[in-house]
Amino acid sequence: MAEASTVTADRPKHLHPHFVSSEQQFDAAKMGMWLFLVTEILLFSGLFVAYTVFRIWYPEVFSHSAELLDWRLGGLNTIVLLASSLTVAMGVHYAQTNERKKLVRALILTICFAAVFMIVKYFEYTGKFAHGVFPGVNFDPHGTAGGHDYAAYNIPFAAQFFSIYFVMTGVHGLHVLIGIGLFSWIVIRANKGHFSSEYYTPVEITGLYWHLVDIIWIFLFPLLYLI
Amino acid sequence: MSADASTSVNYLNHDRSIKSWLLTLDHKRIGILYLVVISLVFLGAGILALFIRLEQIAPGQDIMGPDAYNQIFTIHGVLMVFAFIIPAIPAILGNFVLPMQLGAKDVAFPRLNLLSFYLYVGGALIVLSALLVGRIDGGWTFYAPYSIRVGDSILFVTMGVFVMGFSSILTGVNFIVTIHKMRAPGLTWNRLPLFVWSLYSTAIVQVLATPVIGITVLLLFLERLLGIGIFDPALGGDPVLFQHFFWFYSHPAVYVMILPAFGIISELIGTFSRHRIFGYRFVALSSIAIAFLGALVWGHHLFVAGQSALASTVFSLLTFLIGIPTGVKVVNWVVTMHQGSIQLRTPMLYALMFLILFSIGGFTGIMLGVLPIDIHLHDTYFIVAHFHYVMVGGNVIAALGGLHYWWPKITGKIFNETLGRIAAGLIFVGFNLTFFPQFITGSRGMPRRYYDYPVEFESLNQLSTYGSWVLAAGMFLIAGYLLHSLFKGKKASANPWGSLTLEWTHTNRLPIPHNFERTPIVTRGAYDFHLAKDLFKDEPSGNGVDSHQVPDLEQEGRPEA
Amino acid sequence: MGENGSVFLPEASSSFASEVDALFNFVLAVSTVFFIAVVGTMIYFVIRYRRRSHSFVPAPGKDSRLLELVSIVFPTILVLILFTWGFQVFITLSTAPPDSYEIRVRGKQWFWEFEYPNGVVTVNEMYVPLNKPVRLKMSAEDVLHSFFVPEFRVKHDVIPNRYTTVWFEATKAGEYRIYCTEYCGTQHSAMLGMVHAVPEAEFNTWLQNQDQDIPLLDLGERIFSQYACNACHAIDGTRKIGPQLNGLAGITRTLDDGSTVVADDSYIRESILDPNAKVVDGFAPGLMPAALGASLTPRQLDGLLEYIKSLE
Amino acid sequence: MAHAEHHITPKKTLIQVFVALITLTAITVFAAQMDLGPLNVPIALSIAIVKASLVVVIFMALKHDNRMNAVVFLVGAVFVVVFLVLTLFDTAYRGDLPNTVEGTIMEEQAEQDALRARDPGPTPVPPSQ
Repeated sequence: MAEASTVTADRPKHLHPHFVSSEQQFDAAKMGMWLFLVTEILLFSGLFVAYTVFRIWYPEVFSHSAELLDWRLGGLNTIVLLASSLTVAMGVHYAQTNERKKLVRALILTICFAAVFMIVKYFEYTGKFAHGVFPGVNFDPHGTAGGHDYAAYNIPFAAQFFSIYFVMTGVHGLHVLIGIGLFSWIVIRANKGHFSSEYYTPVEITGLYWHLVDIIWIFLFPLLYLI
Repeated sequence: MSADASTSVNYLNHDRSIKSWLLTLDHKRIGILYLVVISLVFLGAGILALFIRLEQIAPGQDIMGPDAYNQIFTIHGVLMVFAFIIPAIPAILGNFVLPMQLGAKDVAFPRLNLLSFYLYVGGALIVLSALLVGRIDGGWTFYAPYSIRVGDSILFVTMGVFVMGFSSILTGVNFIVTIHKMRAPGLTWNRLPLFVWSLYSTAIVQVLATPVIGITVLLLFLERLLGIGIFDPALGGDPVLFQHFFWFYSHPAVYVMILPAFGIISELIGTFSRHRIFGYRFVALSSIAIAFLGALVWGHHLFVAGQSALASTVFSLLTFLIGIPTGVKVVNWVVTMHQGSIQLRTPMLYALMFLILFSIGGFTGIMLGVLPIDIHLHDTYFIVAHFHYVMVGGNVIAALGGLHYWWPKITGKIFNETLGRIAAGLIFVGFNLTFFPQFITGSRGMPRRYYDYPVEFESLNQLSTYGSWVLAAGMFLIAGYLLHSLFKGKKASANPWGSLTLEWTHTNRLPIPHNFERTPIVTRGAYDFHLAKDLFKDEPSGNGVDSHQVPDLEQEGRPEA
Repeated sequence: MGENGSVFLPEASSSFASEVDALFNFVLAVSTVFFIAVVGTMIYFVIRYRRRSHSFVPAPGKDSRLLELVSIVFPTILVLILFTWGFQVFITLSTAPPDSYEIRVRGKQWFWEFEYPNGVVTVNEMYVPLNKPVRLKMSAEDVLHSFFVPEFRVKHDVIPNRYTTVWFEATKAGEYRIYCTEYCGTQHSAMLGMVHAVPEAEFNTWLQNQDQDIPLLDLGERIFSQYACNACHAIDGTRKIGPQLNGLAGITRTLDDGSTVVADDSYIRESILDPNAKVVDGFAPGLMPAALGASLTPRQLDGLLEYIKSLE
Repeated sequence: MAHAEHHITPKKTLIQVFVALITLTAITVFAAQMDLGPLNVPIALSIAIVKASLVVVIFMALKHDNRMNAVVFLVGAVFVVVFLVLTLFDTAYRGDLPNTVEGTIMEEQAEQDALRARDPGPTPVPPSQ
């Protein structure tokens, strides 16, 4: 596209043609991200509404079935995710202060925490599948493990609880995987020195996305595991 | 302004290669790409509507069996709602006009804008591919237990709707950030054209409501594939909960449809009565109010669906409250014309038709908000007539008005005025002949989505079918003379209607790729005609060749008198 | 409006139909008045302020706060009146009087099934007594349907796995069509039923001889399950409170006083009408209510007999 | 250049917030162990809201950010609450007027079977004509 408009000579490299200043571009990117985060919140709101509606209809079934979920694993996952939120915030801090080495280290740490979260999730899921606790119609808990007689949990509407549990944690897990993908791309670019205190928008935006994934888990953990 | 328009570089002729069109980042070209695809969708779904009316000409089997009829009205519904009316005004006219009205070079995220277009086209293709997979019936609302029992083709329809919803969200995000961050210097919120205000409130609804149809489609998928038992009554789920999820998106979606139409009507009435919009601040803020109140009223679709009486009462009250800002908008438009200088060009004809048809749609909406009346009228042809008066009489008529209004800026050509007026007449008569009889068959008890109907409704249905032919004739006439004007139309001036918004006053006949030589400095509101008297003093009469070019004093930034 | 409806409305033949019509016509009238006012002013302005010269630029109209306020407050008041009136009628529409005659309705893919308290089941034809509140307890078997009788101004969705109810009191005799107004598949438009509003006497006789046309055996089976005979008498050989009834025809039974009797028609008929006349050995007398036999019509008794004899 | 005046959250605050989040998690887990009856849900939710707002305000630096982003976030939260509350108006109050009946037929059948299994009861009186 022919650059028709007369522009000051020292136009920074990262500044897109249609923006006036990189300040305007930075603000635009952040507002765009916040709007996208709102759509994520509303996506999960559908699941929270389904959970609340069924919990109000069958409170004792839901709190009883929740005993099957191992809150220790859930707690560990919460701490892992909070830690990853910290390392992301530190990462943004280092990007702003031009400490490229520490930025890369912080981002790699975040990816590791996210991976740990997914591994814990994997064990939780396989533990349940082994005992027949599947989402949907093929839900027939059997066998005993960890002091729970699974067959006792085969009460009406328990299938709904576990379906909602699997859908919520599944969609959340998918978002964690997307987060891992994004961060690895950001780490590669950070390694190449693309980011500095002048231009660190991608780090900030991916950070915002990751904090939201953490917030969703902050609400998921008590609702599913504790109460 | 630069040299004579024919030789200068403009957004159409600066690069004619196919690649430059398909991978364009220019919001104007993306608007035209949308125009082409959406017109095809409108043509296809419109023809389906003609088949529906043809089948309803007499009771019993006329041209197709019940299965074919059920599929045709479903596809007509899905295409018209998700693929035509939601994207139509924001994607075509919004994309083309918004950055120019803000004095910006482009939308905030051009690449995202192109992605939205291809997501939209992809989504529409997925919906159409559902036809190859199998039969889809169940209406565009695909309610729970039926959409779980029916064949797998419903998965493709809902996946297509999900992808188009994504395109709608991204357009919404794009527009909000553009309006916030990319306004020209001097263009404060109170000087914004009302079309920008309406696109802003539309974008808010698109961003806040569309994700919920995403989660509804996902849960429907899982319901069908795994049987998670949330919506399926056979597994203990609740079909009314599906209706809550569906209508929490779909009612705000009808405000996505009507809000841009309000914006266009404000532009048309402002320009063609050359008068300041009466209560500008109220008309602007009522768009925002409708965007937020729109999310509180979805329950009026569930009055007879098995909802608790408390919920029905609360939703009925809230539905009334949202009628108020809409009603006041209509009053403000009419009062704007008071002591104006009204010129009945084709776009203005569509604005007047909008006021008539949308008022009927609005009043019947208030009628349906009353609980006992809705119990009698729900799911009858009265509802079909109501939403066609609001959607076709509202959105499509305003879209046609907008298309005619901005046609000279898009193509640089002016259409034949007399043909324009004839077509407007045909559309008005055809529309009323088609849908007013449906009010009567509906309130007399004829249910909607009926392949066959009892004999006593025959004469009214016949009348409605004849009306649909007149309406179709009007639409084809419009397509005819607009395409004709592309090739043989007279050259229009840069500001044929004498409007004050930036896309008319500060661009050439055909805007340059980045819209403005220098970013314009705005010194007055969008409708302060009394401050721009010099714009109108010398031009000759004649339709569309007179130019209302703003003298160059604007460029040096010297504020207006 | 008149009882036989208007251009817009079908006949009003249920108790609250006229209230709904009054509400409908009120809103219609008010809307038409406002509509004519708005469109009339618009057309007047278009003619009166037609653009005469191209260079004329009208002075900007001043924003009158008053008109703005009036156009907000006045519709709000009107709408609140409408809401409260509508709400009251909605309450009467939703609460069936306690003494209403209950009919069980089942919506299936593409026909209606009506079950009366005395077990009579009809398809697509529903007889209701005049001037007596009737309550329909409805549920669907497969997908969503919706029960709609325009003349009664009554409609409610019929949902699988959930009861929903409507009530009406027919005030005018006649036949009124029942529609299904929620899309339920290919034959959705063919799922039509008919309500016959008949005087109470005629209704009762219809209900009585409703048993005439169905075969004796089915009638017997229906009575057997309706009176829940198998709660005490097993039909699969197991022992319950009363003697088993399968394989009864023609065998000899020993009674508690030692005598034996052949289980022929008269023995079965007598045991139903006067259970304590012959008590089978090993079972306690006085448990089976005598009123049971008395409430059966002769044809129902024959039917029951046929059914019991048919059990092996 | 333009970024100079951007707010950089000091590392110390980030660590403090992290510690606060961990302690709050511990509190909510501890509170869940003791059965507080009806108080369980509100406590768990309020702790979660406090944790979430800590993350939003400090980790996501909404405090020093442009006002508009905070408005966007709050409007999103309000929409979620509206969606939840108005849906619960329906689902939690079904059967308030007799045109809808609370509970499902499946549950009613289950209750009747349970009743009948426990005690078959005397011979049923014939239903009235």
